[in-house]
Amino acid sequence: MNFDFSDDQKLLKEQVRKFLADKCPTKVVRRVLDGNETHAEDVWKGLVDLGVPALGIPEEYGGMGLSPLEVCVAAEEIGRAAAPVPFDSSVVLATEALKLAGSDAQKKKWLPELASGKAIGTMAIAEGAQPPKPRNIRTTFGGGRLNGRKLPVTDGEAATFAIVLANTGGSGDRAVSLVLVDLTQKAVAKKRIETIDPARKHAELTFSDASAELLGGEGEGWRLLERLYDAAAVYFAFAQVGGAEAAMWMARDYALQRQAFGRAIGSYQAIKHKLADCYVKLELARSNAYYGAMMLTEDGADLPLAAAAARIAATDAYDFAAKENIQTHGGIGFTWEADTQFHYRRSRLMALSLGGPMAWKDKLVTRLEQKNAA
Amino acid sequence: MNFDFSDDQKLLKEQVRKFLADKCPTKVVRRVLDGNETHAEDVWKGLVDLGVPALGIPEEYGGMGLSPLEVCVAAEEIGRAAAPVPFDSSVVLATEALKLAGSDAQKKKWLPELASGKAIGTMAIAEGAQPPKPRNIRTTFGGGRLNGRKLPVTDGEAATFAIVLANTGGSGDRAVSLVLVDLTQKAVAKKRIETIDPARKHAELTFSDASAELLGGEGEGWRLLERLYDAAAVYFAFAQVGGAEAAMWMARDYALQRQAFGRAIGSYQAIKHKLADCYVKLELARSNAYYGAMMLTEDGADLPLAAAAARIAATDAYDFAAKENIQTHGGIGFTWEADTQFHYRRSRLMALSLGGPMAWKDKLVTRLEQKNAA
Amino acid sequence: MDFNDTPEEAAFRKEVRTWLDANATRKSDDKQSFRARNDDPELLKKAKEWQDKKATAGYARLTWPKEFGGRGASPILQVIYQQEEANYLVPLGFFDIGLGMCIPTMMAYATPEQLKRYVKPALHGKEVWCQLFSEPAAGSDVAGIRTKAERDGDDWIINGQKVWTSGAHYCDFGIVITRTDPNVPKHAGLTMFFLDMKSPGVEVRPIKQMSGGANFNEVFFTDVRIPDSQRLGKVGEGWKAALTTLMNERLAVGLPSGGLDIDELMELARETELDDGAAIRNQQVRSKIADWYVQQQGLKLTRYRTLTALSKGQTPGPESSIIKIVAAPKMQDMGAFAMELMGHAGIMKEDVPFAAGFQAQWIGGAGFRIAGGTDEILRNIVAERVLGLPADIRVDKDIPFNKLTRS
Amino acid sequence: MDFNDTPEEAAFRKEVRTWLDANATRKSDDKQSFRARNDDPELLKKAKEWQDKKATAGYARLTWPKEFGGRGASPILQVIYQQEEANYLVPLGFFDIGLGMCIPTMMAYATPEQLKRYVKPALHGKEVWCQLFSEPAAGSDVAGIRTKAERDGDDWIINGQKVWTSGAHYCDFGIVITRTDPNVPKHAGLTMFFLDMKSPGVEVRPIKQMSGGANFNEVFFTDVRIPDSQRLGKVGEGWKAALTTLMNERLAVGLPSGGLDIDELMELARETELDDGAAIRNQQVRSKIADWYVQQQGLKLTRYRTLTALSKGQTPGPESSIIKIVAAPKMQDMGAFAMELMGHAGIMKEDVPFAAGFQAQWIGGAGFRIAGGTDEILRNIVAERVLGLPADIRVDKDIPFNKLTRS
Repeated sequence: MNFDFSDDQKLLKEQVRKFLADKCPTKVVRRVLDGNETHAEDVWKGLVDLGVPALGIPEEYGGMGLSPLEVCVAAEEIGRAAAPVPFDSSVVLATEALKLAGSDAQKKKWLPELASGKAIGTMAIAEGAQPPKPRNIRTTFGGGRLNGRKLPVTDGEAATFAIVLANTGGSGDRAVSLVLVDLTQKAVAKKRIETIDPARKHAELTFSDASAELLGGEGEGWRLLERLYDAAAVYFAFAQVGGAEAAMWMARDYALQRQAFGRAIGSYQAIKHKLADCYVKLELARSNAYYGAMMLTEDGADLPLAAAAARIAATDAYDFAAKENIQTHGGIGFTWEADTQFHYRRSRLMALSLGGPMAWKDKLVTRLEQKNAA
Repeated sequence: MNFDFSDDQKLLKEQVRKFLADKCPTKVVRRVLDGNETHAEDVWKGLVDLGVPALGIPEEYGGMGLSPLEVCVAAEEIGRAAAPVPFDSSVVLATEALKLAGSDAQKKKWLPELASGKAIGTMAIAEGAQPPKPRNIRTTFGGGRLNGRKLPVTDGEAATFAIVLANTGGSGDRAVSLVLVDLTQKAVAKKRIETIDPARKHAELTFSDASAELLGGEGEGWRLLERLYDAAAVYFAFAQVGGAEAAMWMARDYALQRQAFGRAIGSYQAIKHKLADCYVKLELARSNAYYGAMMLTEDGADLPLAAAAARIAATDAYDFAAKENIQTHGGIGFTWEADTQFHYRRSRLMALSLGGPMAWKDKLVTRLEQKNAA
Repeated sequence: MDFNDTPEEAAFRKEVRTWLDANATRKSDDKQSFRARNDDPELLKKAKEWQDKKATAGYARLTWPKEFGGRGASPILQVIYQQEEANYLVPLGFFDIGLGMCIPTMMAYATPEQLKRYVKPALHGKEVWCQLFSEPAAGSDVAGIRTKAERDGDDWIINGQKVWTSGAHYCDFGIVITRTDPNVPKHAGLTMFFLDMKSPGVEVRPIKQMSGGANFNEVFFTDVRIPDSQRLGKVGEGWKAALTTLMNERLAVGLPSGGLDIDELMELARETELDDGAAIRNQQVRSKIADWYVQQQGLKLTRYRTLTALSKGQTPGPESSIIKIVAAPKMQDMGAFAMELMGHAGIMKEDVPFAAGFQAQWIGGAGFRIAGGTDEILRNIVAERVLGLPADIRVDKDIPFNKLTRS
Repeated sequence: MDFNDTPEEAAFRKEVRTWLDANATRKSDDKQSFRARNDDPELLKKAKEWQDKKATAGYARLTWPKEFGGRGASPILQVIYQQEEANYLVPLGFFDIGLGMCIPTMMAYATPEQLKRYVKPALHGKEVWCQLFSEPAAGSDVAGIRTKAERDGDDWIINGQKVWTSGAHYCDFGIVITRTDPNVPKHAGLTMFFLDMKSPGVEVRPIKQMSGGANFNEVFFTDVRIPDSQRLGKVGEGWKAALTTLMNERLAVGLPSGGLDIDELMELARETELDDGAAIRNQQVRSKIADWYVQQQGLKLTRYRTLTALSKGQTPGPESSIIKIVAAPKMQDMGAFAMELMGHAGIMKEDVPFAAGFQAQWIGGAGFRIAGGTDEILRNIVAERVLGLPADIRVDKDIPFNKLTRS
């Protein structure tokens, strides 16, 4: 039985953690939240220097060729720090999409740039109000030209390229394809949009006959997206676990220090049991996330099920920890000055950006039915 | 604003309450639970003497001609005592069914007997494993003859007649009709069945060419059942509110008296907040039940919605109070000797016997949609 | 059972409506309102005018004795007035604390001359009052305050900091609780005063909330001088005075209104397409709608039970203590759930129908679970006052305040 | 990451399998089991035979030192043995308390002669031990016990009552905690002994549970005489000894096995027709299945994390403390929900597929939330030991036991 990370992986985790504790304290999150930067460039540069974007990229494409486990430990630390950097967009989604569906040429072109930090990638799926489905994507791709409007796009401003879900004219689930588009061209307009988590900037991207190319087969978009989201769900789960743990300890530290009626509020069962519940949810999430990581690493048949379970548990743990962290802080926790808001905002952003728990629960049961039928 | 019971109704309530506190303490519930009686005949006789079964029956049929509000206050007290008497089956379901759908002849025959306690009625809807629907009822009625098997039937042994849901050959929702059958005839076989709440006896009824007659129009069974269940939901909600309140105070009294670590367990927030939550659910249930009673009394357009809300809130309150009553008692609360089990068993029986909360939540939203569309 | 007015109530309601029709504009829909924003002097001016008009007509505080401009009326008439007023486009919310908490405390402790001087201007909206109780280290535990008042001849010198003071920057007067003796246990060393908010040494700073709003303030006192004649109650009996104030606060706490609720959630669910059709057809969505509907109705009907008691001239039962315990988490959870229905777009503040509204519920709910008594404190109150369970062990009961451990 | 054995573990597992194949019958499915029922002497006899066989082969307590019949092995080998044994149809459960809690306490306090006398017969199932701690007035608060032991020459005389004693009626020996000095604070006046359960004055009565089962007993002591040589630890240091025992209990608490779970719930949902089709297609049902699956998997995988630490020779982290907090309410709630799916028929004990099983979960869950540490006590433990939050205020800390208020 070896259901744990290796010593090397733990060392890497410690490195990323120390770097972020040092260079990305909460005042950096606040700087981005309150300011105009697209992301914390200083922190991002440091992470690039540490090799974080390169971890999961094969050596032949300029990466470090490490396993998903190394990306997972980095994700947990990014989540813990609520770091305002394009990790989820670029290191997770764009990198994994290229690895999953990119042609050799596409990989050769973009993966080394991602590894070296020269490029930032993102994905552009949603088109405003309605949750995206194969039948409601209005962005179109044909004859090498992309047209349409995507929003919200995480790191849309900072990104140099995007992977876009576009209608390519097929029917049913095959109506859509993934399309790779360089965002530095003139035919792409970027506009910042306001969201609930200003520490992670989002944009609206408008494509007007933008030059683009298929990523993966035509009509394969939805199938690829599902596979991609399974991998992303695991990495996101680690980030959520990191965030949940940070929020839990923040609440605990405050509960130890804050006095009411002559004793620390952390000595009252209402607070103790609330934080015990945080811990319970956190451990359920961590264990499910570990299994997701293991399945991702060995490309196991259980990946879809494990990814859904990790996603559900981690979303629940982060939601709960983030909101009860504010509650434990009382009035001060609801001020703009308080650091509690970072995790409250981030937890909801992360809960929504790959589809919410309700959709994942449905997926989980579908996969359980398939497994039982097999 | 007069959203409360009248002084007369409160007086009646107090009467029933005092009678039950006196004649139906928990040892009577235990006697029926552990014994062979179909119900507590002594208690039932006393309730008949008090006029409880006659309350809602029109004077022309030998009843007291009072409003649903009087039946509601009685229901609350029956629920509080977890009384092992055929109230839900006879006073609520059978009586209401006759009032709703009975011909004048049927009413003349049975209502006076119900009012005087000479007859006990019940309803026989379920046929074992699958929740009943118009399309899966296998009991048939035709040519005045009833054939089939019904289980579980509350008070099936004690009842002198039953109102049975039977297939009469129509299509869709019109496949079924309500049928009134005298249970004293030979063509009816009764067999006691074991359930989770032995304080309320249940039976399997088998009809072999039993003589019977329609109650209400042919093919009207499902529609009538829905209306009947709305009224029953309100009365049940009062009984559930009574039970929930009893369980809450039982837990509270124990929490005041039981010491751990040198003080009453009721001084610990884990117990205090649990019981505060009981109270919150109880008050939500009570308020929704009141509105149900008001709609029932004025035959208001909001009855279906109010009934569903009352049912959902009361089921939740009773479930929670009954289970946390055991938990508050600790080990002693899980023994056969403890009185905690009566409400735990009864709460689940009442939650299931008109269809569970999931089904009622769906109904509630359907009715809300209809109301909004109107 | 019915929801009807008694004849007396109906007559009063008619009178109120006639007066309101003559003096204000009816709302075209019930979501419309003047928002009470701290930073809008124009709105305050309008509110003062409306308050004056109302007071002149005798509607400002119906339950107050006639000598103070009230009608000595039953609380139900006050409720009826408010129900009717809510249908008109008038600026509200600036005087609730002053008239609901501060002036009643004044009535209990101030001299007849002081009442003569202060009640009428407050009632007519000429002068606005605030309540200065909470401190950074004294939230749920109000008696833990540290703001000092030291005797100096006929005056007191105040030093310290208050927090969460609504409207401090536009208020004219305030009631303030201070510690006058740190050598006795904490409840024993408190004294209450009222003061002119324009006194030298009073500094008001707005607090920016997580929601972006700034409805509250910090108030700093540096050597603020208050004459002893502005003391309310005896020296060392400030806690008793504070309880008078807080008891009035509890009566005032109601439901937040105007936010999105079931109707909007259902509309959103009808318009949102999930994988297998409209979200409103999804049983998980329906189950949540049903739960919240039952809560919403439950609270509304619970309020009717309270009003019934008032209407009958009885003291309401404890049932209204459940309101915030239910309403605040519902607000937070429904907001979060509605955002989930929108998918990734649920994070966008603009361009998505209902998004901003439900985001406001999700953020505001987090604050509402804390303001005016946290979820935890309210459960304590229900357990102790309604169910008669023992209070928490008080380790600070007999210890001099200056010997207690500090946060 | 992998779930594989190390080479040493694999070799051991193979050895165990070979031995089990030669000595026991493999189960045909994993729901099959001997139920440990108190009232079946035949089963106890078989269990004793199996225990003897196992002990003779050296598998009974692998972690014990060789001198006591163990192998001085790493805990992971003990786990592997149990994992493998669970696949065979052998009677288990009678010796867990004796070997898991009582004998380890003996090892810490008994004389070498006593160990020589008692350990081997216990290991081989010749003598069964029980633990006599809980009392009617001392549940969560074990140190609140009142059973008296009074010195009488070289003996002690025991009077009082214990409760929740598993297997008392078939046990040969027991360890018992008593109060020897009521004049000192409660933790200070306790002393531990072991005793022969056949001693005059010991009376055992079964407790009927809400579930109908009777796995526990009350034990009454009337002038039971115990020689001082059977004292475990010093007079007045019984709490220290009890902590040794309870620490071992905590390691032993695991998941209840053999009950219905997700698989059966899904089968039920497939076979149940709701108004709009099979229940498994209902999103509300799916959402519950998903939540419980995530919990079930989470607990299983958390256990793997603990085993990994054991396998690496490390001390496991605190993660296993979550198991019962999650498993017990899940058992109760899933049982209730499954019954709901069946409609009115969910109350029937027979004739309805899965009904009896889920009813047992619904009832058993209520007990499981209490037994071996209530939900509330376990949350306290997590909060204090894992998160480092302060313990509850102990008002009884310095007060002599006989001056405390009584339940």
